[in-house]
Amino acid sequence: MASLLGSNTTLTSNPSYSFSQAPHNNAAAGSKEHSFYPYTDNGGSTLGITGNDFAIIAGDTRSTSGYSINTRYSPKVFRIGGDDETGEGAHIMLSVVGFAADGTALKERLNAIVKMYKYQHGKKMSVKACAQRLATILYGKRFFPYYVTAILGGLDEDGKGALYSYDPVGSYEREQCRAAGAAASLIMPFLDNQVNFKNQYLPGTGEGHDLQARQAEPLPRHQVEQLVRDAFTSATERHIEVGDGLQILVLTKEGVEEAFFHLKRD
Amino acid sequence: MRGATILKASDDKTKQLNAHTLMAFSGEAGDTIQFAEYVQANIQLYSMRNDTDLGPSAVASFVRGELARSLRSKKPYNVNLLLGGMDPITKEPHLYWLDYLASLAPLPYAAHGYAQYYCLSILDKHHHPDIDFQQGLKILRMCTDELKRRLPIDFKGMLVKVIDKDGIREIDYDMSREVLPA
Amino acid sequence: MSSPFAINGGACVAMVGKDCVAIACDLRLGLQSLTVSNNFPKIFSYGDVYLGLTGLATDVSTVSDLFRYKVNMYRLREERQISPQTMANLVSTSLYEKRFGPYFVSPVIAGLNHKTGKPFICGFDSIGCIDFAKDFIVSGTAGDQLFGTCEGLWEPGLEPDDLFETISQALLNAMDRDALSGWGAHVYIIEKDKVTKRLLKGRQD
Amino acid sequence: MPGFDFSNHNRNAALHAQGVPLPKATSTGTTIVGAIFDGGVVIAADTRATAGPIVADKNCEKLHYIAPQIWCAGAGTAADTEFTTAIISSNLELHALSTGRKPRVVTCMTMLKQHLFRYQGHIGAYLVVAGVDPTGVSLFTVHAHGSTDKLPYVTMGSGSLAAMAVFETQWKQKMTREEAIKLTSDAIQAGIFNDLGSGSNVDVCIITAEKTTLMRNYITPNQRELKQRDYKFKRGTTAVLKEKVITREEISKYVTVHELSSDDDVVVVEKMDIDA
Amino acid sequence: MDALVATYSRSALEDEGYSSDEHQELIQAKPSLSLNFVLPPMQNPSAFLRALTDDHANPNCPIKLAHGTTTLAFRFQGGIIVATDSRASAGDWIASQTVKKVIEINNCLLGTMAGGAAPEKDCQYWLAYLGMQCRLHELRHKRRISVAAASKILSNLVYSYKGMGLSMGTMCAGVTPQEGPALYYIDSEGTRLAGNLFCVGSGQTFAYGVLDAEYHYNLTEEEALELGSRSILAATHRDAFSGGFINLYHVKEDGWVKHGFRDTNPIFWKTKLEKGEFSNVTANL
Amino acid sequence: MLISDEATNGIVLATEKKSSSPLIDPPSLSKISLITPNIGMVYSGMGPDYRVLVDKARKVSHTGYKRIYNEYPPTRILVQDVARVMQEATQSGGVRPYGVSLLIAGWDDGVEPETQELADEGLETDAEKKKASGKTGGILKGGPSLYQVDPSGSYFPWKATAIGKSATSAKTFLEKRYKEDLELEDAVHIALLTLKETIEGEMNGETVEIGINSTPQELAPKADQHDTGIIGAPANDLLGYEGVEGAVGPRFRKLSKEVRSSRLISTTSDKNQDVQS
Repeated sequence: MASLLGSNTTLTSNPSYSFSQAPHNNAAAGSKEHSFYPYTDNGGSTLGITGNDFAIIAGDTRSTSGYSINTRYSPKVFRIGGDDETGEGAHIMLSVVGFAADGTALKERLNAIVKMYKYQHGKKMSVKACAQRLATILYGKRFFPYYVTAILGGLDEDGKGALYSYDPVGSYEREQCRAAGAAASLIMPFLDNQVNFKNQYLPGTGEGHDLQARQAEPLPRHQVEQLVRDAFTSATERHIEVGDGLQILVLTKEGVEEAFFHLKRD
Repeated sequence: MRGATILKASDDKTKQLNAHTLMAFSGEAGDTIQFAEYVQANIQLYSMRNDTDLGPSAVASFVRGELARSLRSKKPYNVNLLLGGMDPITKEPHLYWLDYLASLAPLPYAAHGYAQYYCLSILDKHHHPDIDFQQGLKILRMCTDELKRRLPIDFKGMLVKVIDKDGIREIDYDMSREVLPA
Repeated sequence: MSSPFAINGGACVAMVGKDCVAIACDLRLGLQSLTVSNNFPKIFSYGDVYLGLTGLATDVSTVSDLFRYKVNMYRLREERQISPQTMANLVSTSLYEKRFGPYFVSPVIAGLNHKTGKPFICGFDSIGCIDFAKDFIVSGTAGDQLFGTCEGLWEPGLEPDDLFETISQALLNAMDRDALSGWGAHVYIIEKDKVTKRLLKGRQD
Repeated sequence: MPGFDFSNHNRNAALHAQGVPLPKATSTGTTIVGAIFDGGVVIAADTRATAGPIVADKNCEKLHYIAPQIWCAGAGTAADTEFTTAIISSNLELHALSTGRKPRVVTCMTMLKQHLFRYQGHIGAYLVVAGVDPTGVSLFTVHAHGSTDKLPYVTMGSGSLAAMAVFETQWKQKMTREEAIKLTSDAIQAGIFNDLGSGSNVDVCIITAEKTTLMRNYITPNQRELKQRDYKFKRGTTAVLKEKVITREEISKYVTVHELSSDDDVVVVEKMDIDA
Repeated sequence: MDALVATYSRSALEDEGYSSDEHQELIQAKPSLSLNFVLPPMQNPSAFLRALTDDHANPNCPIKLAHGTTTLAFRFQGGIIVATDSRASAGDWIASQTVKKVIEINNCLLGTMAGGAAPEKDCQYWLAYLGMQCRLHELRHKRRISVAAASKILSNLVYSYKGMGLSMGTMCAGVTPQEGPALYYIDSEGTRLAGNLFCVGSGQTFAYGVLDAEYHYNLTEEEALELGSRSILAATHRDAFSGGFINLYHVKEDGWVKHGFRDTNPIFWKTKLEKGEFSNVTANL
Repeated sequence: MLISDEATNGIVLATEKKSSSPLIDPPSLSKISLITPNIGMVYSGMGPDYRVLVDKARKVSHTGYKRIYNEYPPTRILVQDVARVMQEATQSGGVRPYGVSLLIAGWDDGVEPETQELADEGLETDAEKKKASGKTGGILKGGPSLYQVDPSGSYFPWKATAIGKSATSAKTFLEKRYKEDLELEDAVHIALLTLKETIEGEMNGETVEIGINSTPQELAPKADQHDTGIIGAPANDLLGYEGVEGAVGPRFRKLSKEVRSSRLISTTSDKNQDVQS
């Protein structure tokens, strides 16, 4: 819905139900006008789920452009705030999906900021502060956005898993689970159902309207890892841009553990 | 409307199709009246030939079919319709909503154009299946008040027709009361 | 202006179970963001073959009427019910006839073969290319979401009651992630000797 | 096909002019190949059908029957390949019955190109035609605009480059049947793994003077692994508001009768005057 | 010659790394919400942005930003009711059902977010910025800022970005001793209106329908909360791009009170079954 | 003169090929034609009219059915279509009616579950079992069916019939011989006997034509039966390809000259036994 706010297009564009009322589409011409088009969609998908004392962020490792595979191993999930190049000692995880170059730039920038924070303050940046900071970075490019969807994971002050999801201009929200990227629309409803038990009722608690909804509860780590793997194998089946490898980062108070699984390569 | 001039303030945008069926129309000038008269003629022809009236659901099906057919012609009719009627056999009231693409939906209450956006929520709240005529009028008043309040249009009048088991009749409807936004 | 497939919204899914099939649809009829009707089922029965149609609502009605005519003519001429396989070919050729002016619908068929009792489902694009599947078929504005839920939840050999839960959960959760479909759902479980039709409680936003 | 019905075309053109995008048909970003060997010809295809970035069909059939010893591999708009080959197959069958002879591959190829040329590329069928007839072994490609090629080994579709890379490095003259099957299925696998539009399994069809052998799902390198979890729900998990059971007898009824309530006021039946 | 050497013997990496601004950003502990935005290197940045992100004008735009909302706020004798839905949709895709569209600027002032493309972040960011300005005002002047002044600051700010592609429609609600309950509507076009009752977003008309019919200034607190909630429910039912949870606030002179973030689904069925409303939703098979 | 009779597992079409001159090349004469893989047709009357009808029948089986349903028409549907063509010629301006009577023999797959029949009938004796497994014809149950179509466009289903010059006597002969539970082999036999009763001149492989149509098990085609002409078991080796799920060969085929000759010999030798029994 285009702007509803007082502009002269309000009345024609909002309750528009007739073809003749539709705003004429000059966007195609508009994009031709600017031969400058600095973005590529590199496909792939990421997801994050939190539990009582852990956060998981996972991503496939395929990088595509058009119908081609650029590489079968290009990680989309990163450790933020690690002590060295390997990311050892990191206490925050970031996944970026969309335009890989923007993603890498964003990750580098956030990593530098989190490290500088530690050097200056002598303590690790909290995930809450980091989340806010990432939003500001993204919004700083409000008029020339980073073409990425980011998910940030960590452990909050109480040691509980914390997950923040972002849109390209930095709007963010703390959530239980989130899928992003090409196959987000495939994975997200599955997670709604299996993590938050959406649309599930408790059998035997009544008939029709009397049934009681099944309440969501934090899942154990083992089960979440299984869900992540099944979510990705499902997405690989149906989305051409997802596949090759699955990289899973699990953050607990002990640190980040990484696991890698093969996905179908077709 | 021609440009920004009101040509007539009391134009009847409904057509009686048979004893118990009424059709209201909006859309492109010309198309509306041409299509409505075409439908009216055919429904009346049916009544004359068969000495019985088509029920509302049959009428709705026919109108939808004709509109869908015209949609595939060179110059389709651009008409939105509401079709109300009493079934002559079961004596149940029926209301059908039809847009210019010939999407047909039976509904308990309906509107077209901007009115949908303002009135449907009022109807959702205040309509019940078993309301009587006076309660119905009261809800209608809420709707027209809201349109007067929120639409940047000065209503010159409102035509209200009632379909019941006795047939179709027009009732007086006062639109002179001023309504202002809160 | 959005695609004609997304003007009115809607979703449909069919699944294979053990000696049974299921087909389900949402109930919304919208005009872009506006919900006009909450009672616009998109599944039509032709004897014991079930056809789900999503897409432009006017074409959903037109095409369902067209096949009602064609199938009734078939039944009168051949004095037998049309089998799901034959129906699939009829739908395919009828859609392809309009190759250069297609109906904006994506049909889904579900039924049991009369002779063998074997489950049969298939889907089509708007110009009649058949997608024969052994597991599930999805269509509509929530198609992507349905692919995700079905691929995740479906498993082979589900009994009718289990199939009902699986198809319902797949549809409800997919619809809840699509703005243009939802507002309740119909589910048909088709078995050898009976068909069970259920109305699901779904979100009304 | 007696002809296309253009009755919706005006409407859709009008919608399109007002900014409505045209519908996307299921298209086969595809890899199809063919190669002649000593004594016959092999064609092969992958089995993925896509709609945009989504896999619409994981195991579709892209090898189409034309005549017992003429087969076609199709890429492009899936419905077009399906129906174009079906119509030519039908015409060729009538032709064969009428002449009492086996149909020839060139006849088939000519009918295809004339059909496609007539529609000026609007029928998006890209085909590999292969067969054996009394004149010998033939292999052709037919493009959507009606152009054709006659070559000893061919590839088409979005994965054609990947497949051709295999042919150009490994093809040789006078291959045996087994060598040809291996080569074509390797070429398809190159497409499956390197082209996102192609995937799943390898279908192969071998045509010799004696007979045709279709090997559906000859290689299945992309079987899904078992899921980690079982997703069966407890019965009663879904909230049902109403339920109705329809029996088989009711289904087969042509007419359903709705009883009106017996209230006398409701139904007004006019009394018929009967002459005494 | 030296000049030539100087020209061509520059370190290859001289332009690499962080600019001074960026360096500043890195070492600053917590950067202030700045007004420095990166612009694409071109003549007409806003058209570029529109082609990229406005899915209404260009359904195939690569970056789909969230939009679609119903928010409302109205004044009554007991203060101000602020209510919103919680859905964020990008195209037909429902990106989230749990967005908090009421922004707590400080403990007395609330803002809401709605608008075209990416209203969430535009509102989140600018209302956060406003919060900062309000706090500065308090520190400078030793008293709370009036709602009128706060809304004017916001209005002036977004007006300076007019035409750049910002997209927001927000309401500022607060109760101050000098103003009483004060409600302002501000949008990115530069409009700023004071009023009794506003609904903003794609579902605004539906909310207006229910609200107008029963609104009057002398509502009791209970009635007012119910009316606010019911108006959002009406909009979520009819508008595809509104839904999720009803976020309800009551602003009083001593600050705002939160009245829940409640799922519409049970509320809808309760309303239907107990009051017989929504008769269009039937159980017919 | 041609004969046809229905067996529990097939149908036989048999006809006499008369050549007006010994100079004619016999194989070029053909009265029995394949319309679809499961339907065969034979005529009595004017040859040129028949060939037009064969073309039209083949064409309408594709345009009116196969191109819509992707399967061949059931026998009755094809018969109706052919009958319509013939009827239209009786009342169209500028054309004359077709001067042929046709026998159309076909085999339908049927749509009803196979198990049901078995359950319905008590299977006590072998004979009854055979009868139960044998299809009785028609669209629903499937099996063989035989129709006669007249120039007027009217058509009749038969268990066994004959048309042409000596049709009356042939039918009388068939009435005596026909039994409900005939096997295809017996049917071929009876058809030839009937033909023999009425034929003038020598009867050999060159002068008779036979078509069969039958169920799979009973009369699996042998390699030497290629190019024969009866409706029988699906000749999967005539399909020309393998590996397609559900594909079966044509059921209708013409018996080759050699096979026809061998049958004739057996007919002559069996004749006495048959008469005795």
